[in-house]
Amino acid sequence: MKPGYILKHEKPTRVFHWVNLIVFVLLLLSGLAVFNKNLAFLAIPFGGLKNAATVHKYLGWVYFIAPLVYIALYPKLFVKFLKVIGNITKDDIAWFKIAGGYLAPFIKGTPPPQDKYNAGQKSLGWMVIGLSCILAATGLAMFFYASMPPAVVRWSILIHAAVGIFLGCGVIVHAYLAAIHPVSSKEFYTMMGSGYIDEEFAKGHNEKWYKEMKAKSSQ
Amino acid sequence: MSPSFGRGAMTNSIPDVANADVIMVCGGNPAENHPGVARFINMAREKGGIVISVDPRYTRTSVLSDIYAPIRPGTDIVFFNALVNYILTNKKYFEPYVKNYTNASYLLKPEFGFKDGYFSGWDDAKKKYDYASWQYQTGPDGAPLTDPTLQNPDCVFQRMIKFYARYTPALVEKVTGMKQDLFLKIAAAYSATGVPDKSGTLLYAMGLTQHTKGVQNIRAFAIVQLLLGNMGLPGGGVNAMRGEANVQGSTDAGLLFGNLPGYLAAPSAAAHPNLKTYLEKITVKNSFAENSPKFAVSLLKAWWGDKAQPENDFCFDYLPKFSRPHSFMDIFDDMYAGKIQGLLLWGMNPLVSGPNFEKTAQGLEKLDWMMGIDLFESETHRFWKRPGANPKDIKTEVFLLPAASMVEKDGSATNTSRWLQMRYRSVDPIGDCKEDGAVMYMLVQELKKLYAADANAVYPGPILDLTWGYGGEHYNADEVFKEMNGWDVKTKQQLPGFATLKADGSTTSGSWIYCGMYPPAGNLAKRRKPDKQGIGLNLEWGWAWPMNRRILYNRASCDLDGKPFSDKKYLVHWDAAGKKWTGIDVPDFIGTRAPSDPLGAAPFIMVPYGLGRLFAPGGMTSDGPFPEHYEPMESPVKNAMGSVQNNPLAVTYKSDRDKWAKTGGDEFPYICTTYRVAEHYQTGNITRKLLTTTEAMPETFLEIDPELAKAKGIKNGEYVEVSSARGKIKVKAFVTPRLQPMVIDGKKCHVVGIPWNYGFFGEDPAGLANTVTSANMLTPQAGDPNVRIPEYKAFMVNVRRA
Amino acid sequence: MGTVSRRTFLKLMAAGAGAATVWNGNLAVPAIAAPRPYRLKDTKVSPSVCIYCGVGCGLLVYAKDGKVINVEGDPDNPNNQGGLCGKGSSAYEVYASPRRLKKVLYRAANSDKWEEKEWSWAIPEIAKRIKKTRDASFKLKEGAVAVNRTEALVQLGGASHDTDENYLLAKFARALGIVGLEHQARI
Amino acid sequence: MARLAYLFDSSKCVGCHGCQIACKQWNQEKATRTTFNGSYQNPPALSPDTRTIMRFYENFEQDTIPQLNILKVQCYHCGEPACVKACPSGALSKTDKGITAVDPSKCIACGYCHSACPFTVPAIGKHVNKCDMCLSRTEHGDDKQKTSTPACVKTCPAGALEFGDRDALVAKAHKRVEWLKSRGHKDANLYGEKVLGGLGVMSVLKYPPASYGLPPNPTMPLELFVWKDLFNPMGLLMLVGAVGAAAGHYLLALRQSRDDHHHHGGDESKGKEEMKG
Repeated sequence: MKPGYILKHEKPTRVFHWVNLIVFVLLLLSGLAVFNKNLAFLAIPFGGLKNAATVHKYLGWVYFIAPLVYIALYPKLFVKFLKVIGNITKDDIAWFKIAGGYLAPFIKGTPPPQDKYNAGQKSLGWMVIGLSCILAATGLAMFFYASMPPAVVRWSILIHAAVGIFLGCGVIVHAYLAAIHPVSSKEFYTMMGSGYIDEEFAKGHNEKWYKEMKAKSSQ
Repeated sequence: MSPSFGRGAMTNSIPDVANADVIMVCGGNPAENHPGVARFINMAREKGGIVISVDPRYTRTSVLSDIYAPIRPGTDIVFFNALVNYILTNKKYFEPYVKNYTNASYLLKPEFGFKDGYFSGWDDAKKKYDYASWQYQTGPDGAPLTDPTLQNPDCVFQRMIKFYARYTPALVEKVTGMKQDLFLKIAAAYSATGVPDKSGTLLYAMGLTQHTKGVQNIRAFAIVQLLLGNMGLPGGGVNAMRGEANVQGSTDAGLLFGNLPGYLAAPSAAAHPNLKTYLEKITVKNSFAENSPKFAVSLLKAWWGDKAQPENDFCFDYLPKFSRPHSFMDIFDDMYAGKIQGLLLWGMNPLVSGPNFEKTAQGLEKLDWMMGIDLFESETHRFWKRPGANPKDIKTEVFLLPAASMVEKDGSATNTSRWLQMRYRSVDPIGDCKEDGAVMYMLVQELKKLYAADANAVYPGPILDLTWGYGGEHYNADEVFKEMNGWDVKTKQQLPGFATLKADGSTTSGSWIYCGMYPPAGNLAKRRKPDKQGIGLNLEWGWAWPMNRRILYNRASCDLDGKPFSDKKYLVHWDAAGKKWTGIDVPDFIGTRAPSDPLGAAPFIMVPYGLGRLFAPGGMTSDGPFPEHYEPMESPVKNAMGSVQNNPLAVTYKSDRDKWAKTGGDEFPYICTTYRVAEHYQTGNITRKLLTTTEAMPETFLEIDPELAKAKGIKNGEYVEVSSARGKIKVKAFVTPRLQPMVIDGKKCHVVGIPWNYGFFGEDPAGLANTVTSANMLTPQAGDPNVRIPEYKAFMVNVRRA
Repeated sequence: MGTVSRRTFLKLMAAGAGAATVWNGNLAVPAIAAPRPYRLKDTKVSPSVCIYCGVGCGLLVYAKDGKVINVEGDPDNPNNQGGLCGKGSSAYEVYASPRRLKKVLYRAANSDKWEEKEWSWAIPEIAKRIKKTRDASFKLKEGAVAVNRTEALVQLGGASHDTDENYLLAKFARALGIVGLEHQARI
Repeated sequence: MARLAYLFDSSKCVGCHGCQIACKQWNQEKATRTTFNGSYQNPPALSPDTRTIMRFYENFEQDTIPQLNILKVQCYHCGEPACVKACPSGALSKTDKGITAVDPSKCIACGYCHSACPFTVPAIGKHVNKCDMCLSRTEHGDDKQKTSTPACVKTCPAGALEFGDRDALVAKAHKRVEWLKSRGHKDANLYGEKVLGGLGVMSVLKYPPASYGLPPNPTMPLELFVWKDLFNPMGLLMLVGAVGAAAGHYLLALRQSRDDHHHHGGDESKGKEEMKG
């Protein structure tokens, strides 16, 4: 353990996040390529639209099954995660009111202390869970289109695309904040790398959680 | 048909169906079994024609019909006879035609009569008719006496009125299950063709013939056609649709025990001990058949060439003479009795197509050897491997030879309307396949060698002296056609037609009816000029026997003076200036015989005195000069016509495998009929080996009406067990409203139907491989007394959930 | 950003913009898209007649390099005017079916299998059996009448052969003294 | 170029399966394994190996006369084809003669066309398969041997199929409907004259379309418009918006962080470098 650092994400979580990330990005790219002719160029890295579509179809299954595997193998971690994102407090609402401070100088204010995940991340968590379920359901309908009522499939296509794009936008923002944003991308390595985070940063961004952890370790 | 008109072949042609004003489809299902006809049915309808479909099942042909009427299998005679009665009582017949072109005016012997289900002359002890009373009264010259006014109570016409009076519309409903009003609708529609400018045709196939009274079924309708004057007209005729590509050609060639090529009688020991009696017997005075000796001698000359000389009766003794019938069923009865050792099987699958499957199979086990040649291995070829058989116990040796297909050889097929059309060799046969002609050549050469080498060979003459060349192993069909047509022995010139044949041995002709197809100008079957404007006669497309005549008896389309009855139905006319018959068809008549000549107004030239036979004299149809209804051998009801239940002369067999259901019995209460489906051909030996056709109709089924299905708790697509007195099979049920229960004589009867295209060896669905699903597990060996065709179309079964 | 880093991604975006032109060119709707080439170019066409029912529908057989590649209806033939039913449409498959018999097969007495043989073996063997059966059962006379027949040897079939072959079948059988001679017209 | 079409006349059809088998034959498609399923209809549905089938409907008419309604089913070559609209890859297209053509090499097997089609016609295996009116024949065939007509039309032994200029066929079809009415088929109708921009395969029916399993009034599905005409551009905008917003914000945040002289600035750039690796 590096001094001054604190473990934020366990290894399984990190691996799962990686898997999910890769799969989602591939799904998003291939999905977008199929979605709109103007985005067809996105299929080039896949070697063409046909491959993109094939990748999308079968990777969709990975996207569908991977969380289930994670949940099945590490139910405790998952429950913990749910508890954290399920714990919506006044601070979270306050955080949202000032958009986490990210929209300064347009919306000014100091973000209130946050949990392990800030309010934005919490809401993204819910978004990912909820919308992924919709994506999975509609995706399954599309996968088994031949044995589904065509109208169900048609609506599924529509919903799948809408939800996919919406989630895609969410993930783009998330990725931006986590990986590109000059400040918050500090956390990037936590999830994508060793799992440890600078105590200072944690104190600043996830104050509540930091305190909790400190309390635990001092027991 | 032959007893009515003189020839047995389809009178008109397939394209000619389009010229009909009313088309009666009864005992046939052209849409499924001859789909090519559907185009012409549609064309006829578009021109205003009416289509009547009479069938126990609402078939895919019925889809094209204007009137559909269900009928109980095996009761067609009642329907047709009632039609005759309707025509007679309502005077719908075409009077000049009936008077002049039929034997309506002939006087019958007063002792001829009909009583209690039997015609006069029945000998109950011998179970035979004495035909002496089935004759005309004749004058001193042997010609029949006539009453042109048709009033004499002994004339055929008056006798008919009396005989047919029993066949009322009420009887139709009682026996056939066809509602009276429906019958009257049909009768009105069909009899409307009894005018000069309208014609009606009958399209039929095995639905009429495969009965113990098959010939009488056809007779019954032929009589309708004669009364309405529908013979010899475009869009008329009695049209037997042949089920196989060349069943016409093979019948023409005499591949039946009683025939030589060209429908010359095969000699029998009793009737034809020598050439002289043979020639006498085949000569029919006052008809074109008085030329038969010329045809017979030319045939012998063609077969045994220079060896056939007047001194040795042209090798007449080389022809085998039979002493008893050897029809299909007789052969298999003999085989089952162990009387047959060798079988030569050319492209046929009798195990599936013959009645009483198990009897056939066990008959095959008793052979010493069998030679088969075919495109595909059939059920018959592998009968020793059939489900339930142990090959180790079966001694029969089997040789199976691979045949060339229709694209791998030259040759010709004669279609149902007597047209010869050529096939050409497109590619060489695949694998080791060979043309049948080449195989025969090799066999004949080998046999000649064997017989020449063996001093003790029995009667080697017919084989050693047989002429056989035909290009040898490089089989040349044209050589065969040349021989069938014939040539002048001296000049070796091909003959222009059968009128030039001689009885003195100076001409040859292997098959006189084909004489004229290969004149010096070449093979006329090769012609390919379709007739796009006319009425579809197509005189320059291929060649039709006889002498390229497309519509038989077309002289009958003209009045006594040789003027067409109607310009709308014009075919030929007498050209008084040119002193010859001429027209758009080749006249089926003696070309220069003027209408005023004796027999100049006798259109049915193969019949003595040339008149169509409403009454078939002298036991020519052994079971009656008029058609009388008898119940099928197996029936749910007693014969409503009288005490005689079945055709008294029906052919039956007596082996331990010939078992019968009791009339009206509970054990087998449902009427069953067999048929074919559009997707499979006959026994399916070809189509069940092909993937596309099998995909479209993968397995057999039993068609059953919804009411019976409900009563038995049978759901569509479920397995049922169908059983008859002969056997049982498990097949899927096809519950369909296209079949409906019918009320027969106050009793509700259910008809079920099963296609017979299936066996046990093909591209069957998984789980069905090696399961016998042949409808002929159920069918009886019973036959018509005249032509010994089996009764496939009406027998009794039971059905239960399997 | 996982497998594709931001910069690579941006690069790809730029490349994609260029490629998109080409790509869109591919996407443009073609006037005609013939997915399968026309197979009958440079084929030898010969007429034939369908082997199924008695209507006598004309066939056109298309062959290339010694192989039949297609069979369809003959539009000139008055009987079918180019049409063919379900069975007739399978004519090509009759020629090409892998189930076609290609070799002479022989099943010995009491054997449970076929053996492949040559014609040069089969023809003499069959001829020997014909002769044996015929000679053993041949009847010269019945009473005073020369009947010259065998009832122990029968011949069946013919309706699926050519007319010329039918004639030969009749001639062949009668010359052997066969009286049990039948074909499909009877059933 | 005038629009090509073909006309199916159910009152002439006898359901012999000729068209179905000829289609397989010409297009060299595999025959599948089937079993009897309570009808003459087999294979039971269109599939990647089957472009056309005959459908059989058995009904009663006035309780006594059974009905056997036969319909040839294949791509109807709509004037306004939903499948082409739905197809994301350009595998489906409309030719200038009005034929809905297929380019299997472009197909991505997404199945959108299958569900978009009002008749659920296109079937997808490795790629989409459906009737293309035998383009290879109609484009290159020999008129004399009629290899320039689609295989099914040529083979129909009953003359129930006709191929040619659509306007001429419509006129012909109306005559047939009149004729059927004169024969007592009150409900005779021509199916597909106007719907969906006019079908390229029209059917003369003896009974109402529903007796043949046909939707009486097929339309382009509304969802397809929402998806293709509304959501497709909107979604694109949203995405571009999201990416743009992120980029904009980045610039903004960058300036802000510079202004703030945030002490984590250096680490941040280091992190980014690592990420790239």
